[in-house]
Amino acid sequence: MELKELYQEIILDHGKNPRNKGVCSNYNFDAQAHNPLCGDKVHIYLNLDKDKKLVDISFEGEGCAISLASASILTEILKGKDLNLTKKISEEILGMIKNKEKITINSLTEDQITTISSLAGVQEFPMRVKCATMVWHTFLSALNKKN
Amino acid sequence: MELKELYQEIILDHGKNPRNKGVCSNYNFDAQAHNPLCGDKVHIYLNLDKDKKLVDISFEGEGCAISLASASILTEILKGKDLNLTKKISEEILGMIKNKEKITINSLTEDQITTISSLAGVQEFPMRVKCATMVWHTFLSALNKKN
Amino acid sequence: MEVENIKKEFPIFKQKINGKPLVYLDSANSSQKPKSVIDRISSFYETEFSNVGRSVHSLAVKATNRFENTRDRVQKYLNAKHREEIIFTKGATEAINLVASSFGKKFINSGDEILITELEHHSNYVPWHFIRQEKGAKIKFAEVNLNGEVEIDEIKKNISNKTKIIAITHISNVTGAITPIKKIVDIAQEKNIPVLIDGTQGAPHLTLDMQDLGCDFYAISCHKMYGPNGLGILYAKKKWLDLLPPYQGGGGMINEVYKDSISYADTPTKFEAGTMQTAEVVAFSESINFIEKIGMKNILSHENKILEYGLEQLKKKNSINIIGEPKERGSVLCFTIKGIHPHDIATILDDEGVAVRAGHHCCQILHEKLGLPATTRASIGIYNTKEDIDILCKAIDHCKKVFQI
Amino acid sequence: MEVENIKKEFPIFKQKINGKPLVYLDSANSSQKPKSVIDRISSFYETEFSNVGRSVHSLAVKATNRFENTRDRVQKYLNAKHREEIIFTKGATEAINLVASSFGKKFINSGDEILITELEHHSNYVPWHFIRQEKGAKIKFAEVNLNGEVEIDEIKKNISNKTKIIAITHISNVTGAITPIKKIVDIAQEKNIPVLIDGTQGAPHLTLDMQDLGCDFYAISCHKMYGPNGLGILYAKKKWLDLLPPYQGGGGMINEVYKDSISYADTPTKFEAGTMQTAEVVAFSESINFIEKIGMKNILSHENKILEYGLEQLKKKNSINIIGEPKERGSVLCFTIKGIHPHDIATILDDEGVAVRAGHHCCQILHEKLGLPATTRASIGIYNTKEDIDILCKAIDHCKKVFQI
Ligand SMILES: Cc1ncc(COP(=O)(O)O)c(C=O)c1O
Ligand SMILES: Cc1ncc(COP(=O)(O)O)c(C=O)c1O
Repeated sequence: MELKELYQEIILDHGKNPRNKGVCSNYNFDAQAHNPLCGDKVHIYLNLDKDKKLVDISFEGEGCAISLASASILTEILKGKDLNLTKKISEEILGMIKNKEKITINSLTEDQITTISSLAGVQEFPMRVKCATMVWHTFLSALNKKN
Repeated sequence: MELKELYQEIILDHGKNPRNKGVCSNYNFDAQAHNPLCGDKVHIYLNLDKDKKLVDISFEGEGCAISLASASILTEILKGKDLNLTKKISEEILGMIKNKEKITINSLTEDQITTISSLAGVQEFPMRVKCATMVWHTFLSALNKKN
Repeated sequence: MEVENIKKEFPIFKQKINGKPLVYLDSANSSQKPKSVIDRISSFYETEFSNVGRSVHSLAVKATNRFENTRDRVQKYLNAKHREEIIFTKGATEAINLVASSFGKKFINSGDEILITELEHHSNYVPWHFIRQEKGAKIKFAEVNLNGEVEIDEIKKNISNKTKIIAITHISNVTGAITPIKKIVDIAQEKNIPVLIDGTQGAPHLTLDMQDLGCDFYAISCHKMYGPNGLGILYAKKKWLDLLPPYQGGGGMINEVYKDSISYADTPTKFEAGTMQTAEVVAFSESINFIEKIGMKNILSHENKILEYGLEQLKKKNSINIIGEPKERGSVLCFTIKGIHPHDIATILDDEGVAVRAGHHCCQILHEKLGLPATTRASIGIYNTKEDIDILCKAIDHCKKVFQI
Repeated sequence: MEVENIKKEFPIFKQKINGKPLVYLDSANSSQKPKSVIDRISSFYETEFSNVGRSVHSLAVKATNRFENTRDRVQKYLNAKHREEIIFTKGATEAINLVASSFGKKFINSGDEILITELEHHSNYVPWHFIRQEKGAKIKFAEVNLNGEVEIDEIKKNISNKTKIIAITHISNVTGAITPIKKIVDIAQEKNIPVLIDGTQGAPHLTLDMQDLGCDFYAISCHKMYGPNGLGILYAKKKWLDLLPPYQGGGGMINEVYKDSISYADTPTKFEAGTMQTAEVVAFSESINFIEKIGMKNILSHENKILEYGLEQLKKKNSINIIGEPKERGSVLCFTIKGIHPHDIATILDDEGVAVRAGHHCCQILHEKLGLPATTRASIGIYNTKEDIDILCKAIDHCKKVFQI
């Protein structure tokens, strides 16, 4: 287990200065989740326009550095993308975190891939996996509510 | 543990041919007990006259050789005795079975002492102690009901 | 692993009982434990112990994984559809109490009927009695026939449109009768009645497949399956676990807790309040390993061989009355000897090193029906041999000698 | 036995955690087990195992004696008046559920009040919540003061003539506050209100004397007392046990069983349905031996020394906020570090071999009150040393380095 892998610079930065925190105006979908074991909470807000584009996204939440960073990274990566693409990205990232699968989507920039990969550090910390995954599941469930 | 001590001739005899079995006529006190672990049951009937003499005693019951023999011996030993003496005898016999105490009462015949002593065989068989003691407790509780 | 040498796996058989080798014929009461299971408890405490599911440190992570892995093992072993269908309890008794309480509170009302049988162990009657009292419900008893079995028609006859649940044993711990679960489940499903199986005697002696059996609830005691004491399993269909209210309240089973309201975790956590018997759960994986290494089929055919031989030998003795003559019998053999009380038999057998059980075996209703206050029971486990039966028979002869019969 | 060398008695300390010696500061969650306790479980299974209280053969007799001897040991240890006042349960959680259910069913009605406190662990709140829902009762929460204690006046204030029971923790597992039980019992007895003490944290760290404390119920988890998991104890005054209906139904707890009625055994058997966790009960005698060999007084003075040292060292760090400042504190030390979430702290400490717990410690009500979703808890056991505290402090410095604070 490598602590440095878990608390990479990117994670610490997103954890301390989370992007898109708050309730975005004009959100039309939202979902929340709670981990009773540790008390982590997240509430995610989406603005999906009629062309199924995610024009805005934000989150509110309480939690550890990993969970805040994961939420912040999610909003940063998905904002402005098409619905289908955001789903695919979310699923691939969950696959990466849980099953060490590779990211295959090629519409992401190298910077974005680096950012995403920083979340893979939890793989060796089983009790922390949920910290990283919860917000992605919450995002997907917000989309499901839509349908 | 000596099986021969447990199943002495006297015990086997009383177990097979229990004395004073049935409901004695004109009984004025009775009490019953039940051991839920093994299903043994005993019901004891007393006729105590106004001079506090136990003019008649009998029992009904189901159970192992030890419990039947103990009941049979009880009726045989106590019948015709004074209330106070029957109490003393019962308590001494319980002391003998449970705590290996000596019988000190001197109004018993040698034969009676031999008979009583045969009940001491359960001492080395802790799971069987209750078989031997239950009827004596039941007798004492019948007397208590009286008061 | 060879069945013939299996006694070697069980340290208890190094013991002498009253100077004689131990002949253990009390497995229906509790089975002995193989060394691998005993050692797993020690090694867990010595090198991996921590509380489960609560802390994030390394020991806790390891312990939690071991604990949850056992749930996966049990799921596979029972062929349950979901891992969430496996709840760890203190024993089969607690498992049945859980269902009677949670199901009873929600689904049983005044005048409703609970259908059980005359074969049931007190553990599959008393919890329903509580609900009878609380809710003003009724308990119907399907009767046993002369062979000591409950027939399908007897079940059918007792079902009414008020029947809310059927609770029945898989194998009787007295007559040994094996209940035709699948047929009962078929009948019940037609009428939308859930079925609880008391699998306490079934689980150690039958191949189990929950999806094939189709029952809604199945209760198991691990200590009769070569596993640790103080551990049981409740299998329940997920739809029920999602619907039922929690049974015990405490740490771990909650979602959010406020002063005026509480929401609960999802199953299985919802039903596992407080600190669990971690070491026992972890070690139960070794019991499954043990059973799978031999193979349930081999266990069954070995046990049946011993059982048949036992029946044959006991039937030869004309003073002996064997209780029940079911078409299908699972590994128990109850009998009486004319003129000797079962307790006296048990004591004299013990003097010969033979451990059996005497009494009503927590089946007073059945014993009442049989007109017997008590019986003597020899029950078979994987470690028993034909020689054990021979020693039993000789010891029975000794009983008769002591009692001069 | 010397306290200084006590780590040697605990095999777990041979483990390295992430290459570093294990510093176990999670005893309030579950304590580690001394070798004598672990070995007793094995030796029981290997040489003495049989089911308890049911068969009459030699193994069963021995096992039953060992089991019941532990009850005697516990009676003496707690200075209970009668051996029948000791009930073995799955844990403190089950013990409290038993009381809430059996007492609640019989004595709590619509509009009645149950008085608990904001300090309570979910195990001493959720079971009462069940009764609140079932009976339409009310739960009142005595509030904590700024030091994290519940004051006597706060208890007095909340008692009304509808109060049916007071349920309160002996030591808070978050603020460490020791509750003045005797005073509370005095007040309650004046009004004839029974008092249940959640002794889960009290039992491992205080000298216990039930007759002196005077409480009606006291719940214990053996796994926090250097004992096996899956075992707890309910002490209850005999008058209550005689009055209360049974909790679980099954084998062993009955007197007579008929199709239309059932009568129950006397206490303690009435409350011990089904096969018990025999090996754990037997091994718990060794836990008592262990504690008595050291002496509770010596345990206390050692633990207090470590606790004081820990407080002193942590207070020196100005980024650290210690939760609660009770006048009397028992062996737990909860803290937060500004800018680092407790879960991150726990993970980084673990990397240094230090096992602590992070979260709400099953006390959501209290954490809500404190305005903190989670805290980090270091808790002390007999095996901890000043060196452990030094390593904890260094590891905390490491946290700050990782988080660049
Ligand atoms: C104060 C308190 N009460 C109750 C409990 C519950 O104990 P258990 O989980 O052993 O049943 C705990 C431990 O988690 C506790 O600390
Ligand atoms: C048929 C049956 N049901 C239930 C039980 C109760 O199991 P336990 O005591 O392990 O909870 C037993 C065993 O005693 C049994 O034989």
